[in-house]
Amino acid sequence: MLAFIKRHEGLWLFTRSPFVMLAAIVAVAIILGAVFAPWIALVNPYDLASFSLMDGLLPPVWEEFGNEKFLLGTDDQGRDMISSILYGARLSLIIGISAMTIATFLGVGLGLVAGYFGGRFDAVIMRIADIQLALPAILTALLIDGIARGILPPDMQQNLRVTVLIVAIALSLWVNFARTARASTFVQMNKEYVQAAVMQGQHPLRVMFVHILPNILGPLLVIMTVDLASAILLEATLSFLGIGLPADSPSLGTLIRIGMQFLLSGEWWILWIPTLFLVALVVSINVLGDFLRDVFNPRLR
Amino acid sequence: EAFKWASTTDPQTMDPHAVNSAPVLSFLNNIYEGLVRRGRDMSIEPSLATSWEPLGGENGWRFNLRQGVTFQDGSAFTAEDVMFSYERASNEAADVRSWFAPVTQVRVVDEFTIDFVTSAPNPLFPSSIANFMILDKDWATSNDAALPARDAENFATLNVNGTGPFTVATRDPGVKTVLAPHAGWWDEAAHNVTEATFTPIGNAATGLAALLSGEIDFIQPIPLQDVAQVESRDGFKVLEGEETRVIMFGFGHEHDKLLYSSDVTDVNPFTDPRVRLAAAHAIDMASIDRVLFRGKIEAASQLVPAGISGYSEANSDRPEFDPAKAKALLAEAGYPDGFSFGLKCTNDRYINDEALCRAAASMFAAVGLKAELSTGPVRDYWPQLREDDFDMYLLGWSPGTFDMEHPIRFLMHSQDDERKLGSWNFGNYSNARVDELLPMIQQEIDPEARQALVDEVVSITQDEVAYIPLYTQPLIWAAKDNIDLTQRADNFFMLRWVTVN
Amino acid sequence: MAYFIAKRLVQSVFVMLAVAFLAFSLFRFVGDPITQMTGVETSVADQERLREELGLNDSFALQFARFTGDMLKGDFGFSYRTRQPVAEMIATRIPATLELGVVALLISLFVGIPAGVYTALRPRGFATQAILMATLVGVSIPTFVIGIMLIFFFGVQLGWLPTFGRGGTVKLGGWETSFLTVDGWRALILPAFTLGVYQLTLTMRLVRAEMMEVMRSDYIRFATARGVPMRRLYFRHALANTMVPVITIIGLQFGGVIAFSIVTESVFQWPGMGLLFLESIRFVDIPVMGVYLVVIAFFFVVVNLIVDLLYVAIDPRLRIRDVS
Amino acid sequence: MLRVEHLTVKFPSRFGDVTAVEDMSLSIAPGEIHGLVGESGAGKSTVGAAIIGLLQQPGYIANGDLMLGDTDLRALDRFEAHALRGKRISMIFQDPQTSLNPLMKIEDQLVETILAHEDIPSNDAKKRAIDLLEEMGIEDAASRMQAYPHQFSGGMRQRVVIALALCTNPELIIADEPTTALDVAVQSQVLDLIRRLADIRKVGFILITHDIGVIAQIADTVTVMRYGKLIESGATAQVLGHPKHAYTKQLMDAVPPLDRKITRFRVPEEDDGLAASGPGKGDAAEAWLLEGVRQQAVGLSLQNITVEFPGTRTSIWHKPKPFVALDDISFDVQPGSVMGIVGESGSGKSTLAKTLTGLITPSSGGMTLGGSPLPGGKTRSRHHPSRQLIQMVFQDPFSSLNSRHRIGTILAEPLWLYGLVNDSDERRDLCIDMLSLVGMDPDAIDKYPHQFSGGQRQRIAVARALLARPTILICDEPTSALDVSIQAQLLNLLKDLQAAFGLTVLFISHNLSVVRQMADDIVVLRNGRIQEKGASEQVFETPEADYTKKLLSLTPVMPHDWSL
Ligand SMILES: Nc1ncnc2c1ncn2[C@@H]1O[C@H](COP(=O)(O)OP(=O)(O)OP(=O)(O)O)[C@@H](O)[C@H]1O
Ligand SMILES: Nc1ncnc2c1ncn2[C@@H]1O[C@H](COP(=O)(O)OP(=O)(O)OP(=O)(O)O)[C@@H](O)[C@H]1O
Ligand SMILES: [Mg+2]
Ligand SMILES: [Mg+2]
Ligand code: NI
Repeated sequence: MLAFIKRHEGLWLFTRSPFVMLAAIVAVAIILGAVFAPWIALVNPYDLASFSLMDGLLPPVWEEFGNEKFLLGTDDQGRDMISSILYGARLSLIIGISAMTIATFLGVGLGLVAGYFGGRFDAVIMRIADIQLALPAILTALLIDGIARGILPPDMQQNLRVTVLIVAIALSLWVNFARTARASTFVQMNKEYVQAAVMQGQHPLRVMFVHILPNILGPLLVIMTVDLASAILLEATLSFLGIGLPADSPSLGTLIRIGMQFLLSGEWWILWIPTLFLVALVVSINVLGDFLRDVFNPRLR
Repeated sequence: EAFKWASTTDPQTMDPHAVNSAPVLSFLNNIYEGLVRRGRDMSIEPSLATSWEPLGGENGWRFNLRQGVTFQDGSAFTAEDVMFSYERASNEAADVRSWFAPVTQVRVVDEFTIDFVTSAPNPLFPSSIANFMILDKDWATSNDAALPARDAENFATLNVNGTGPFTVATRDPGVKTVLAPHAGWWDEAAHNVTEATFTPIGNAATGLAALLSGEIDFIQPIPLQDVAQVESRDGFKVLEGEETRVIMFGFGHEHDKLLYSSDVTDVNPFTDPRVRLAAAHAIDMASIDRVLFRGKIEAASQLVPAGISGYSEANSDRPEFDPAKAKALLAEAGYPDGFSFGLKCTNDRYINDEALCRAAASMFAAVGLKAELSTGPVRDYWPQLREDDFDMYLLGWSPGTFDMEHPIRFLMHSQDDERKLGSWNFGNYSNARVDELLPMIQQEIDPEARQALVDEVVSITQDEVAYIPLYTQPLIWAAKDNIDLTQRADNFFMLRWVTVN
Repeated sequence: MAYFIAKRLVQSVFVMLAVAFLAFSLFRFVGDPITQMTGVETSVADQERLREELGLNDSFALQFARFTGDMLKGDFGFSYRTRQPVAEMIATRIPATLELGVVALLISLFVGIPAGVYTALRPRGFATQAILMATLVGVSIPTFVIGIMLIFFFGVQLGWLPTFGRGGTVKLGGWETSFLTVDGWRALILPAFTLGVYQLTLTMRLVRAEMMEVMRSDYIRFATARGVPMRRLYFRHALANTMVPVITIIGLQFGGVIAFSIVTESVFQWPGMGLLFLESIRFVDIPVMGVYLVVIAFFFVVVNLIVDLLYVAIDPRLRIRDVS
Repeated sequence: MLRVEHLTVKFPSRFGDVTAVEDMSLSIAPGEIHGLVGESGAGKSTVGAAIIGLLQQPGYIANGDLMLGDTDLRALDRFEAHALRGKRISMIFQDPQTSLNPLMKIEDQLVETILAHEDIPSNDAKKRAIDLLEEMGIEDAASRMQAYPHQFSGGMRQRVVIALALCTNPELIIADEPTTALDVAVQSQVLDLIRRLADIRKVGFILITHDIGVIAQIADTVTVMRYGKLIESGATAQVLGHPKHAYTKQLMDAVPPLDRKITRFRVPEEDDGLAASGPGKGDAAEAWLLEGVRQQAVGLSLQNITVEFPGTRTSIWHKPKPFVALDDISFDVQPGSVMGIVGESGSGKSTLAKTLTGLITPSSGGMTLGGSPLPGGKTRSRHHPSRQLIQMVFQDPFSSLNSRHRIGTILAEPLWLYGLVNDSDERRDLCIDMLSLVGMDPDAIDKYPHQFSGGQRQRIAVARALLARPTILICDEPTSALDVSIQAQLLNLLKDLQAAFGLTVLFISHNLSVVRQMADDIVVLRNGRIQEKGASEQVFETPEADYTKKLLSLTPVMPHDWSL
């Protein structure tokens, strides 16, 4: 075991950094909680019959009037905070991961093509990236939301909110991937193994995806983690600006937005517990991202 | 004394006839005046008209105008200005023209007398034009503002010249507006404000912080849940009152089937009054009051709150919270397991509107009425309601005339586009007797007879559960302790009643 | 070099046009302006007439042509909501946003760069770990939460700083600045810090990474080997060489700072473009939204041109090559 | 002057401390040039870094004494050590391209260094800098000093680097591979300069290099290192001319001589676990390669090939002048022969190779392969038979194998790509056998490239090329990244394979000695033009072109009588 760990530098470093391990544990715990939310959670915030307004505004169990049924208290709807957070984290992660995945595919695909073929392909793709950059993330999201609102019938809007958010966030993230993939591809293009493959007459797609892609995964993986974190935050921000998710299908961001109303009212748990969760999740992901960066760029150690 | 206050939205224009919205009318009431105005208790009192009486021989009213009134630029106020303002406000470019729908003719009798002729007897006319503000003819015409601006701004969008107690010193739209007292105001000033600064603050938490840090003296409104916080601090007070706005659920009465149901798709159960009554019995107003509104609301039994003229004392009971009865009623109507339907709500229009709907949906669910809740900003909401895109919806209604006739006209009479009746009766609740009673109420001069007619309408609509009235929306303002002000039920904030101690 | 700049200019024009097109075509789908412009009781016929008057029934191409043409003439149309000229509305808001953005940027640079240098030079120090941790938490808390927390702490609890608005401003020509009053500066601190936090951590981490990379380069090793004083080594040699990538990223991010000021402005009721934009979204005020987008893109393009010029200033290799 | 005794340097790692240098001793007198040779990883640079106190983190000196004159270098604190650097010990790095701060003028860099150690007016410092640059042979130094590093050529830059190292009159300069990145012509200038400085200024030099020729040419004394340990030390002529230690002998054997062609290098069999291809191993692969008519040797000829690259655009109006990388190149390669291509860096050697393999499109001219025309660049389809017939071995063993693929995957690629073997088990067997043929263990098949040394990887690269069953093999500097001993093994392998399979080989190198060992014919390139072509021995013995003569004379050689 120890020998195995020693042989893999990443693993070795991992076992040597308690902080990174803690982050990994937190991230994994939250992710597991989110995945298994339907089985763990006391109430289902989507199921209106499963909670009651009469349980509203109960504080966490250690406070006066706390109720041991609701360990972290309830919100103004009578929903158990733990359940809301688990479901909220679930939605946040779904949005974050989907957006990041779409952005990865889009960005890496375009970046590879731009880097591999260069010339006109490169010019066109990079101009598109420029335009995207000129519209910062938050604007892109507001825009996409606006279009969706404009062209979809209202009832579909409700059902497609999550999709719209995912698309909006993905669109604002892909440039990062494209630029990195392109730059790394340029570097790889000068490597002799790529020239060997091209010279042998291998198909460009094979060269791009079988040969180049695995070699540029390192930096991409780092961006993936960082962007996952920012996607989750962006979703929260959009919720704050009122174009996120509706309150009956809450993400962590929506929970915080709702909680903001209780900033001063004494029901601190409605705001701070989801905020704490969000921060813990995002910090963990960022710590893991930093760690990956270190592993992939030993020069920075 | 300098006075600073904040509210959530900036009046989008200074033109009193361009936009018919509460923030604009409320703000401009400090600058412009109408022929009549409302007192602290909402009663109608003389303003630019000293008195008025019904016209003899024809339908309509004669207004005797106040003499010696000057506009803020010093020019004198005469009947010509009223005539001009009428023409301007009833022009098709004006957003407020509906106020003058009953008016057929306006005549200047002499310099200080003017007649408004209406198509039918209209006892409520004087009180319906309390927000009809008068501007100076010469000022408007010489500044190319003879008509309200529609697509481009004009002089009156940013500048004012009213007869009211305050005038605009500087205006930075969306940022800051500074008002100064009008030295030549005809009435005696009950305020001691020398400069009033208005700032719109959209974010509730920021607004509250601004008050608590002492940067503003008064804010309107504050969120319900922060009342305790403000009250607990030294030097601040909360003003609580009831707005005249009643919040209610409406039904798609005329739909033959549900639009958003996953189980009942061939009929519309809400056409059955028993189902509507079941829904009413499912609502636990006490919990809503306690948790969502912290005990600050009054349950409503009809579409106007008590105290509004025409309020039906005889029908002041609302269906009590009784889930068992609700279930029984549903079973009786043929839905022992309930059914699912779509519930539409706003999320930025009424206090806690979204939370209310979620709570209601949860309560409905408890008796088997599975609401598919969809909430959205108000900008998308009205079009959806107009297109009949709902099974059940949330609506708040404030009687513009402070009389029961108003909701009957807009919400209970069957839709009649030509006569502009029932125009907000989205579900098209229709009862022949109610339709018959409305003109009678409108023309009945004798209060008691009129009340009997109104009682009948209320009783019919309660029996048929045309709407589920929920509660009267609370009004919550907060101010520093040293500020005296008057909270009027229409949520209008009048600077002329402010004193800074 | 002239060619380099010329090429960038052409690209910029292209980007601007594309954004204008996007702004225009996308916002055409956002809600119906007519329902917003008219009151609840306007008849359908009236609405239809207004639609015709505003040219909303014309073909898409025609409307876009009119839009760009007008824009080139400096005519940005009228707000649907306030009926003021959009150009004027935005112009009066630009100083607020720009000053906020610039101060945020300066904070991020003046704190971020030294912090980045420090943490790069002492990678194992306790202070470094603490700074890294703090910045990590800094980027992980949503901006709006930070803003509100600052307001309540410094504004309400301590009462040191204003909670909203710009405080006192002075008009300099057409530019309303808060740089010239104490009040203005006090009002700037919290929002600028809120907006700058994210940027600050980015700058710091970037400087740190670049600095660590540069510190290993041959010329730094060579400079160390010949005993160039440490201070000079760090700041003259190493830091200067980290600036090229740092400037690029900061340039790219500045557009983001301006855009993210939407959040900060809404929290602090800062009377800038972002607040206007949010209001416009609420009221479907299409002309304002469209112009805002174009203005943001314009900032982006200008900042990037400046960045390109800075490169040339910093890096002699980009100046005209005189081959020896 | 400098005394190093029992120096041990360790690098902590996750496998425990790695001893990079162990019990190393050496001493240098003023004016002495002390050569430090040994293969890559021997610890040469680490010794230099330990002396100047710039060991890479987390390395540390575990033991030993370092005395510079009377100063105990190990006793100094951080600040004293830094003050001493430049003042008394300086260092020169390998790559002049990266040793200078690109953002500062030469003048500033010189002046700041002088001022860092001496309290003199900056005008004096500037004057001194000018003098120094002129001493280094830079004309018009006063105005050239205003330039930035990128405005200097490589050789001039290395002079500036040396000037920088010298400007504070240090006693000792550690030169870590100062000429490795330079052309022979520039290299000889720099070496002359170093010799001169040692003689005139009495500066002591530690000259770290892997090039025995360089040491032979200028070092007074030499130390041979291996695995961090001192192998042999003494006067250059003595150590290199009459090596006592077996390793030194091996090293000397592996150095290709410039003045004659030897048939094979003498390489000990068991060296580095790289079993040379013995009898019985790789038979199947050999048979497979020899099978079929395809193995007819095929010639190659180029007619008037010109390659142009678009120049960098600097003006809005003028089209940039294209850069001509190859200018009107014509030559024939006889079937089954080895064609050597030599030329300094940038002469177009790699461009030529890439043109032949279709990676670059020539702007004019034609090529034929075995008599039939060979389309160039983009016009050559992916399925053109030449894709298989022409294979290439690249220069850099670290980048020519995809580090994310297993060796088996890399080797099998040509087999299925060209449809040579369709069964995957068969492919695997063949790959294993081919590995044996190039002298590798069969279990290499499931490993990743990073698990092999440079020499082993180059063997894998050769195996990959052979598995396409090529008739033409292009080797672009296949050994320039390798140590001499490993180079010798690889060259032996290539010679054997060429002889066995009758391959036509294009052998590219900047190293004349290596080319002489390999080539039958030779082409000398310079700035994209052919300077000379002809039979190899003839060119080496009686060069005609001035350029060839110059190259031959400048290449450092060992005195004739040293080579065993
Ligand atoms: N920073 C480091 N961390 C860990 N090990 C190192 C480090 N630097 C050098 N080493 C180890 O020290 C040994 C000697 O390295 P060194 O660089 O001195 O060799 P060298 O003789 O200069 O080789 P080359 O000719 O390739 O430059 C090597 O085995 C290497 O693995
Ligand atoms: N893709 C390219 N674009 C522009 N110029 C190029 C390109 N590839 C090579 N060159 C130029 O062509 C010339 C010849 O390069 P080439 O790589 O063939 O030289 P070489 O003889 O292989 O040198 P080395 O020994 O350094 O490998 C060089 O000046 C190089 O700068
Ligand atoms: Mg070395
Ligand atoms: Mg080459
Ligand atoms: Ni060499």
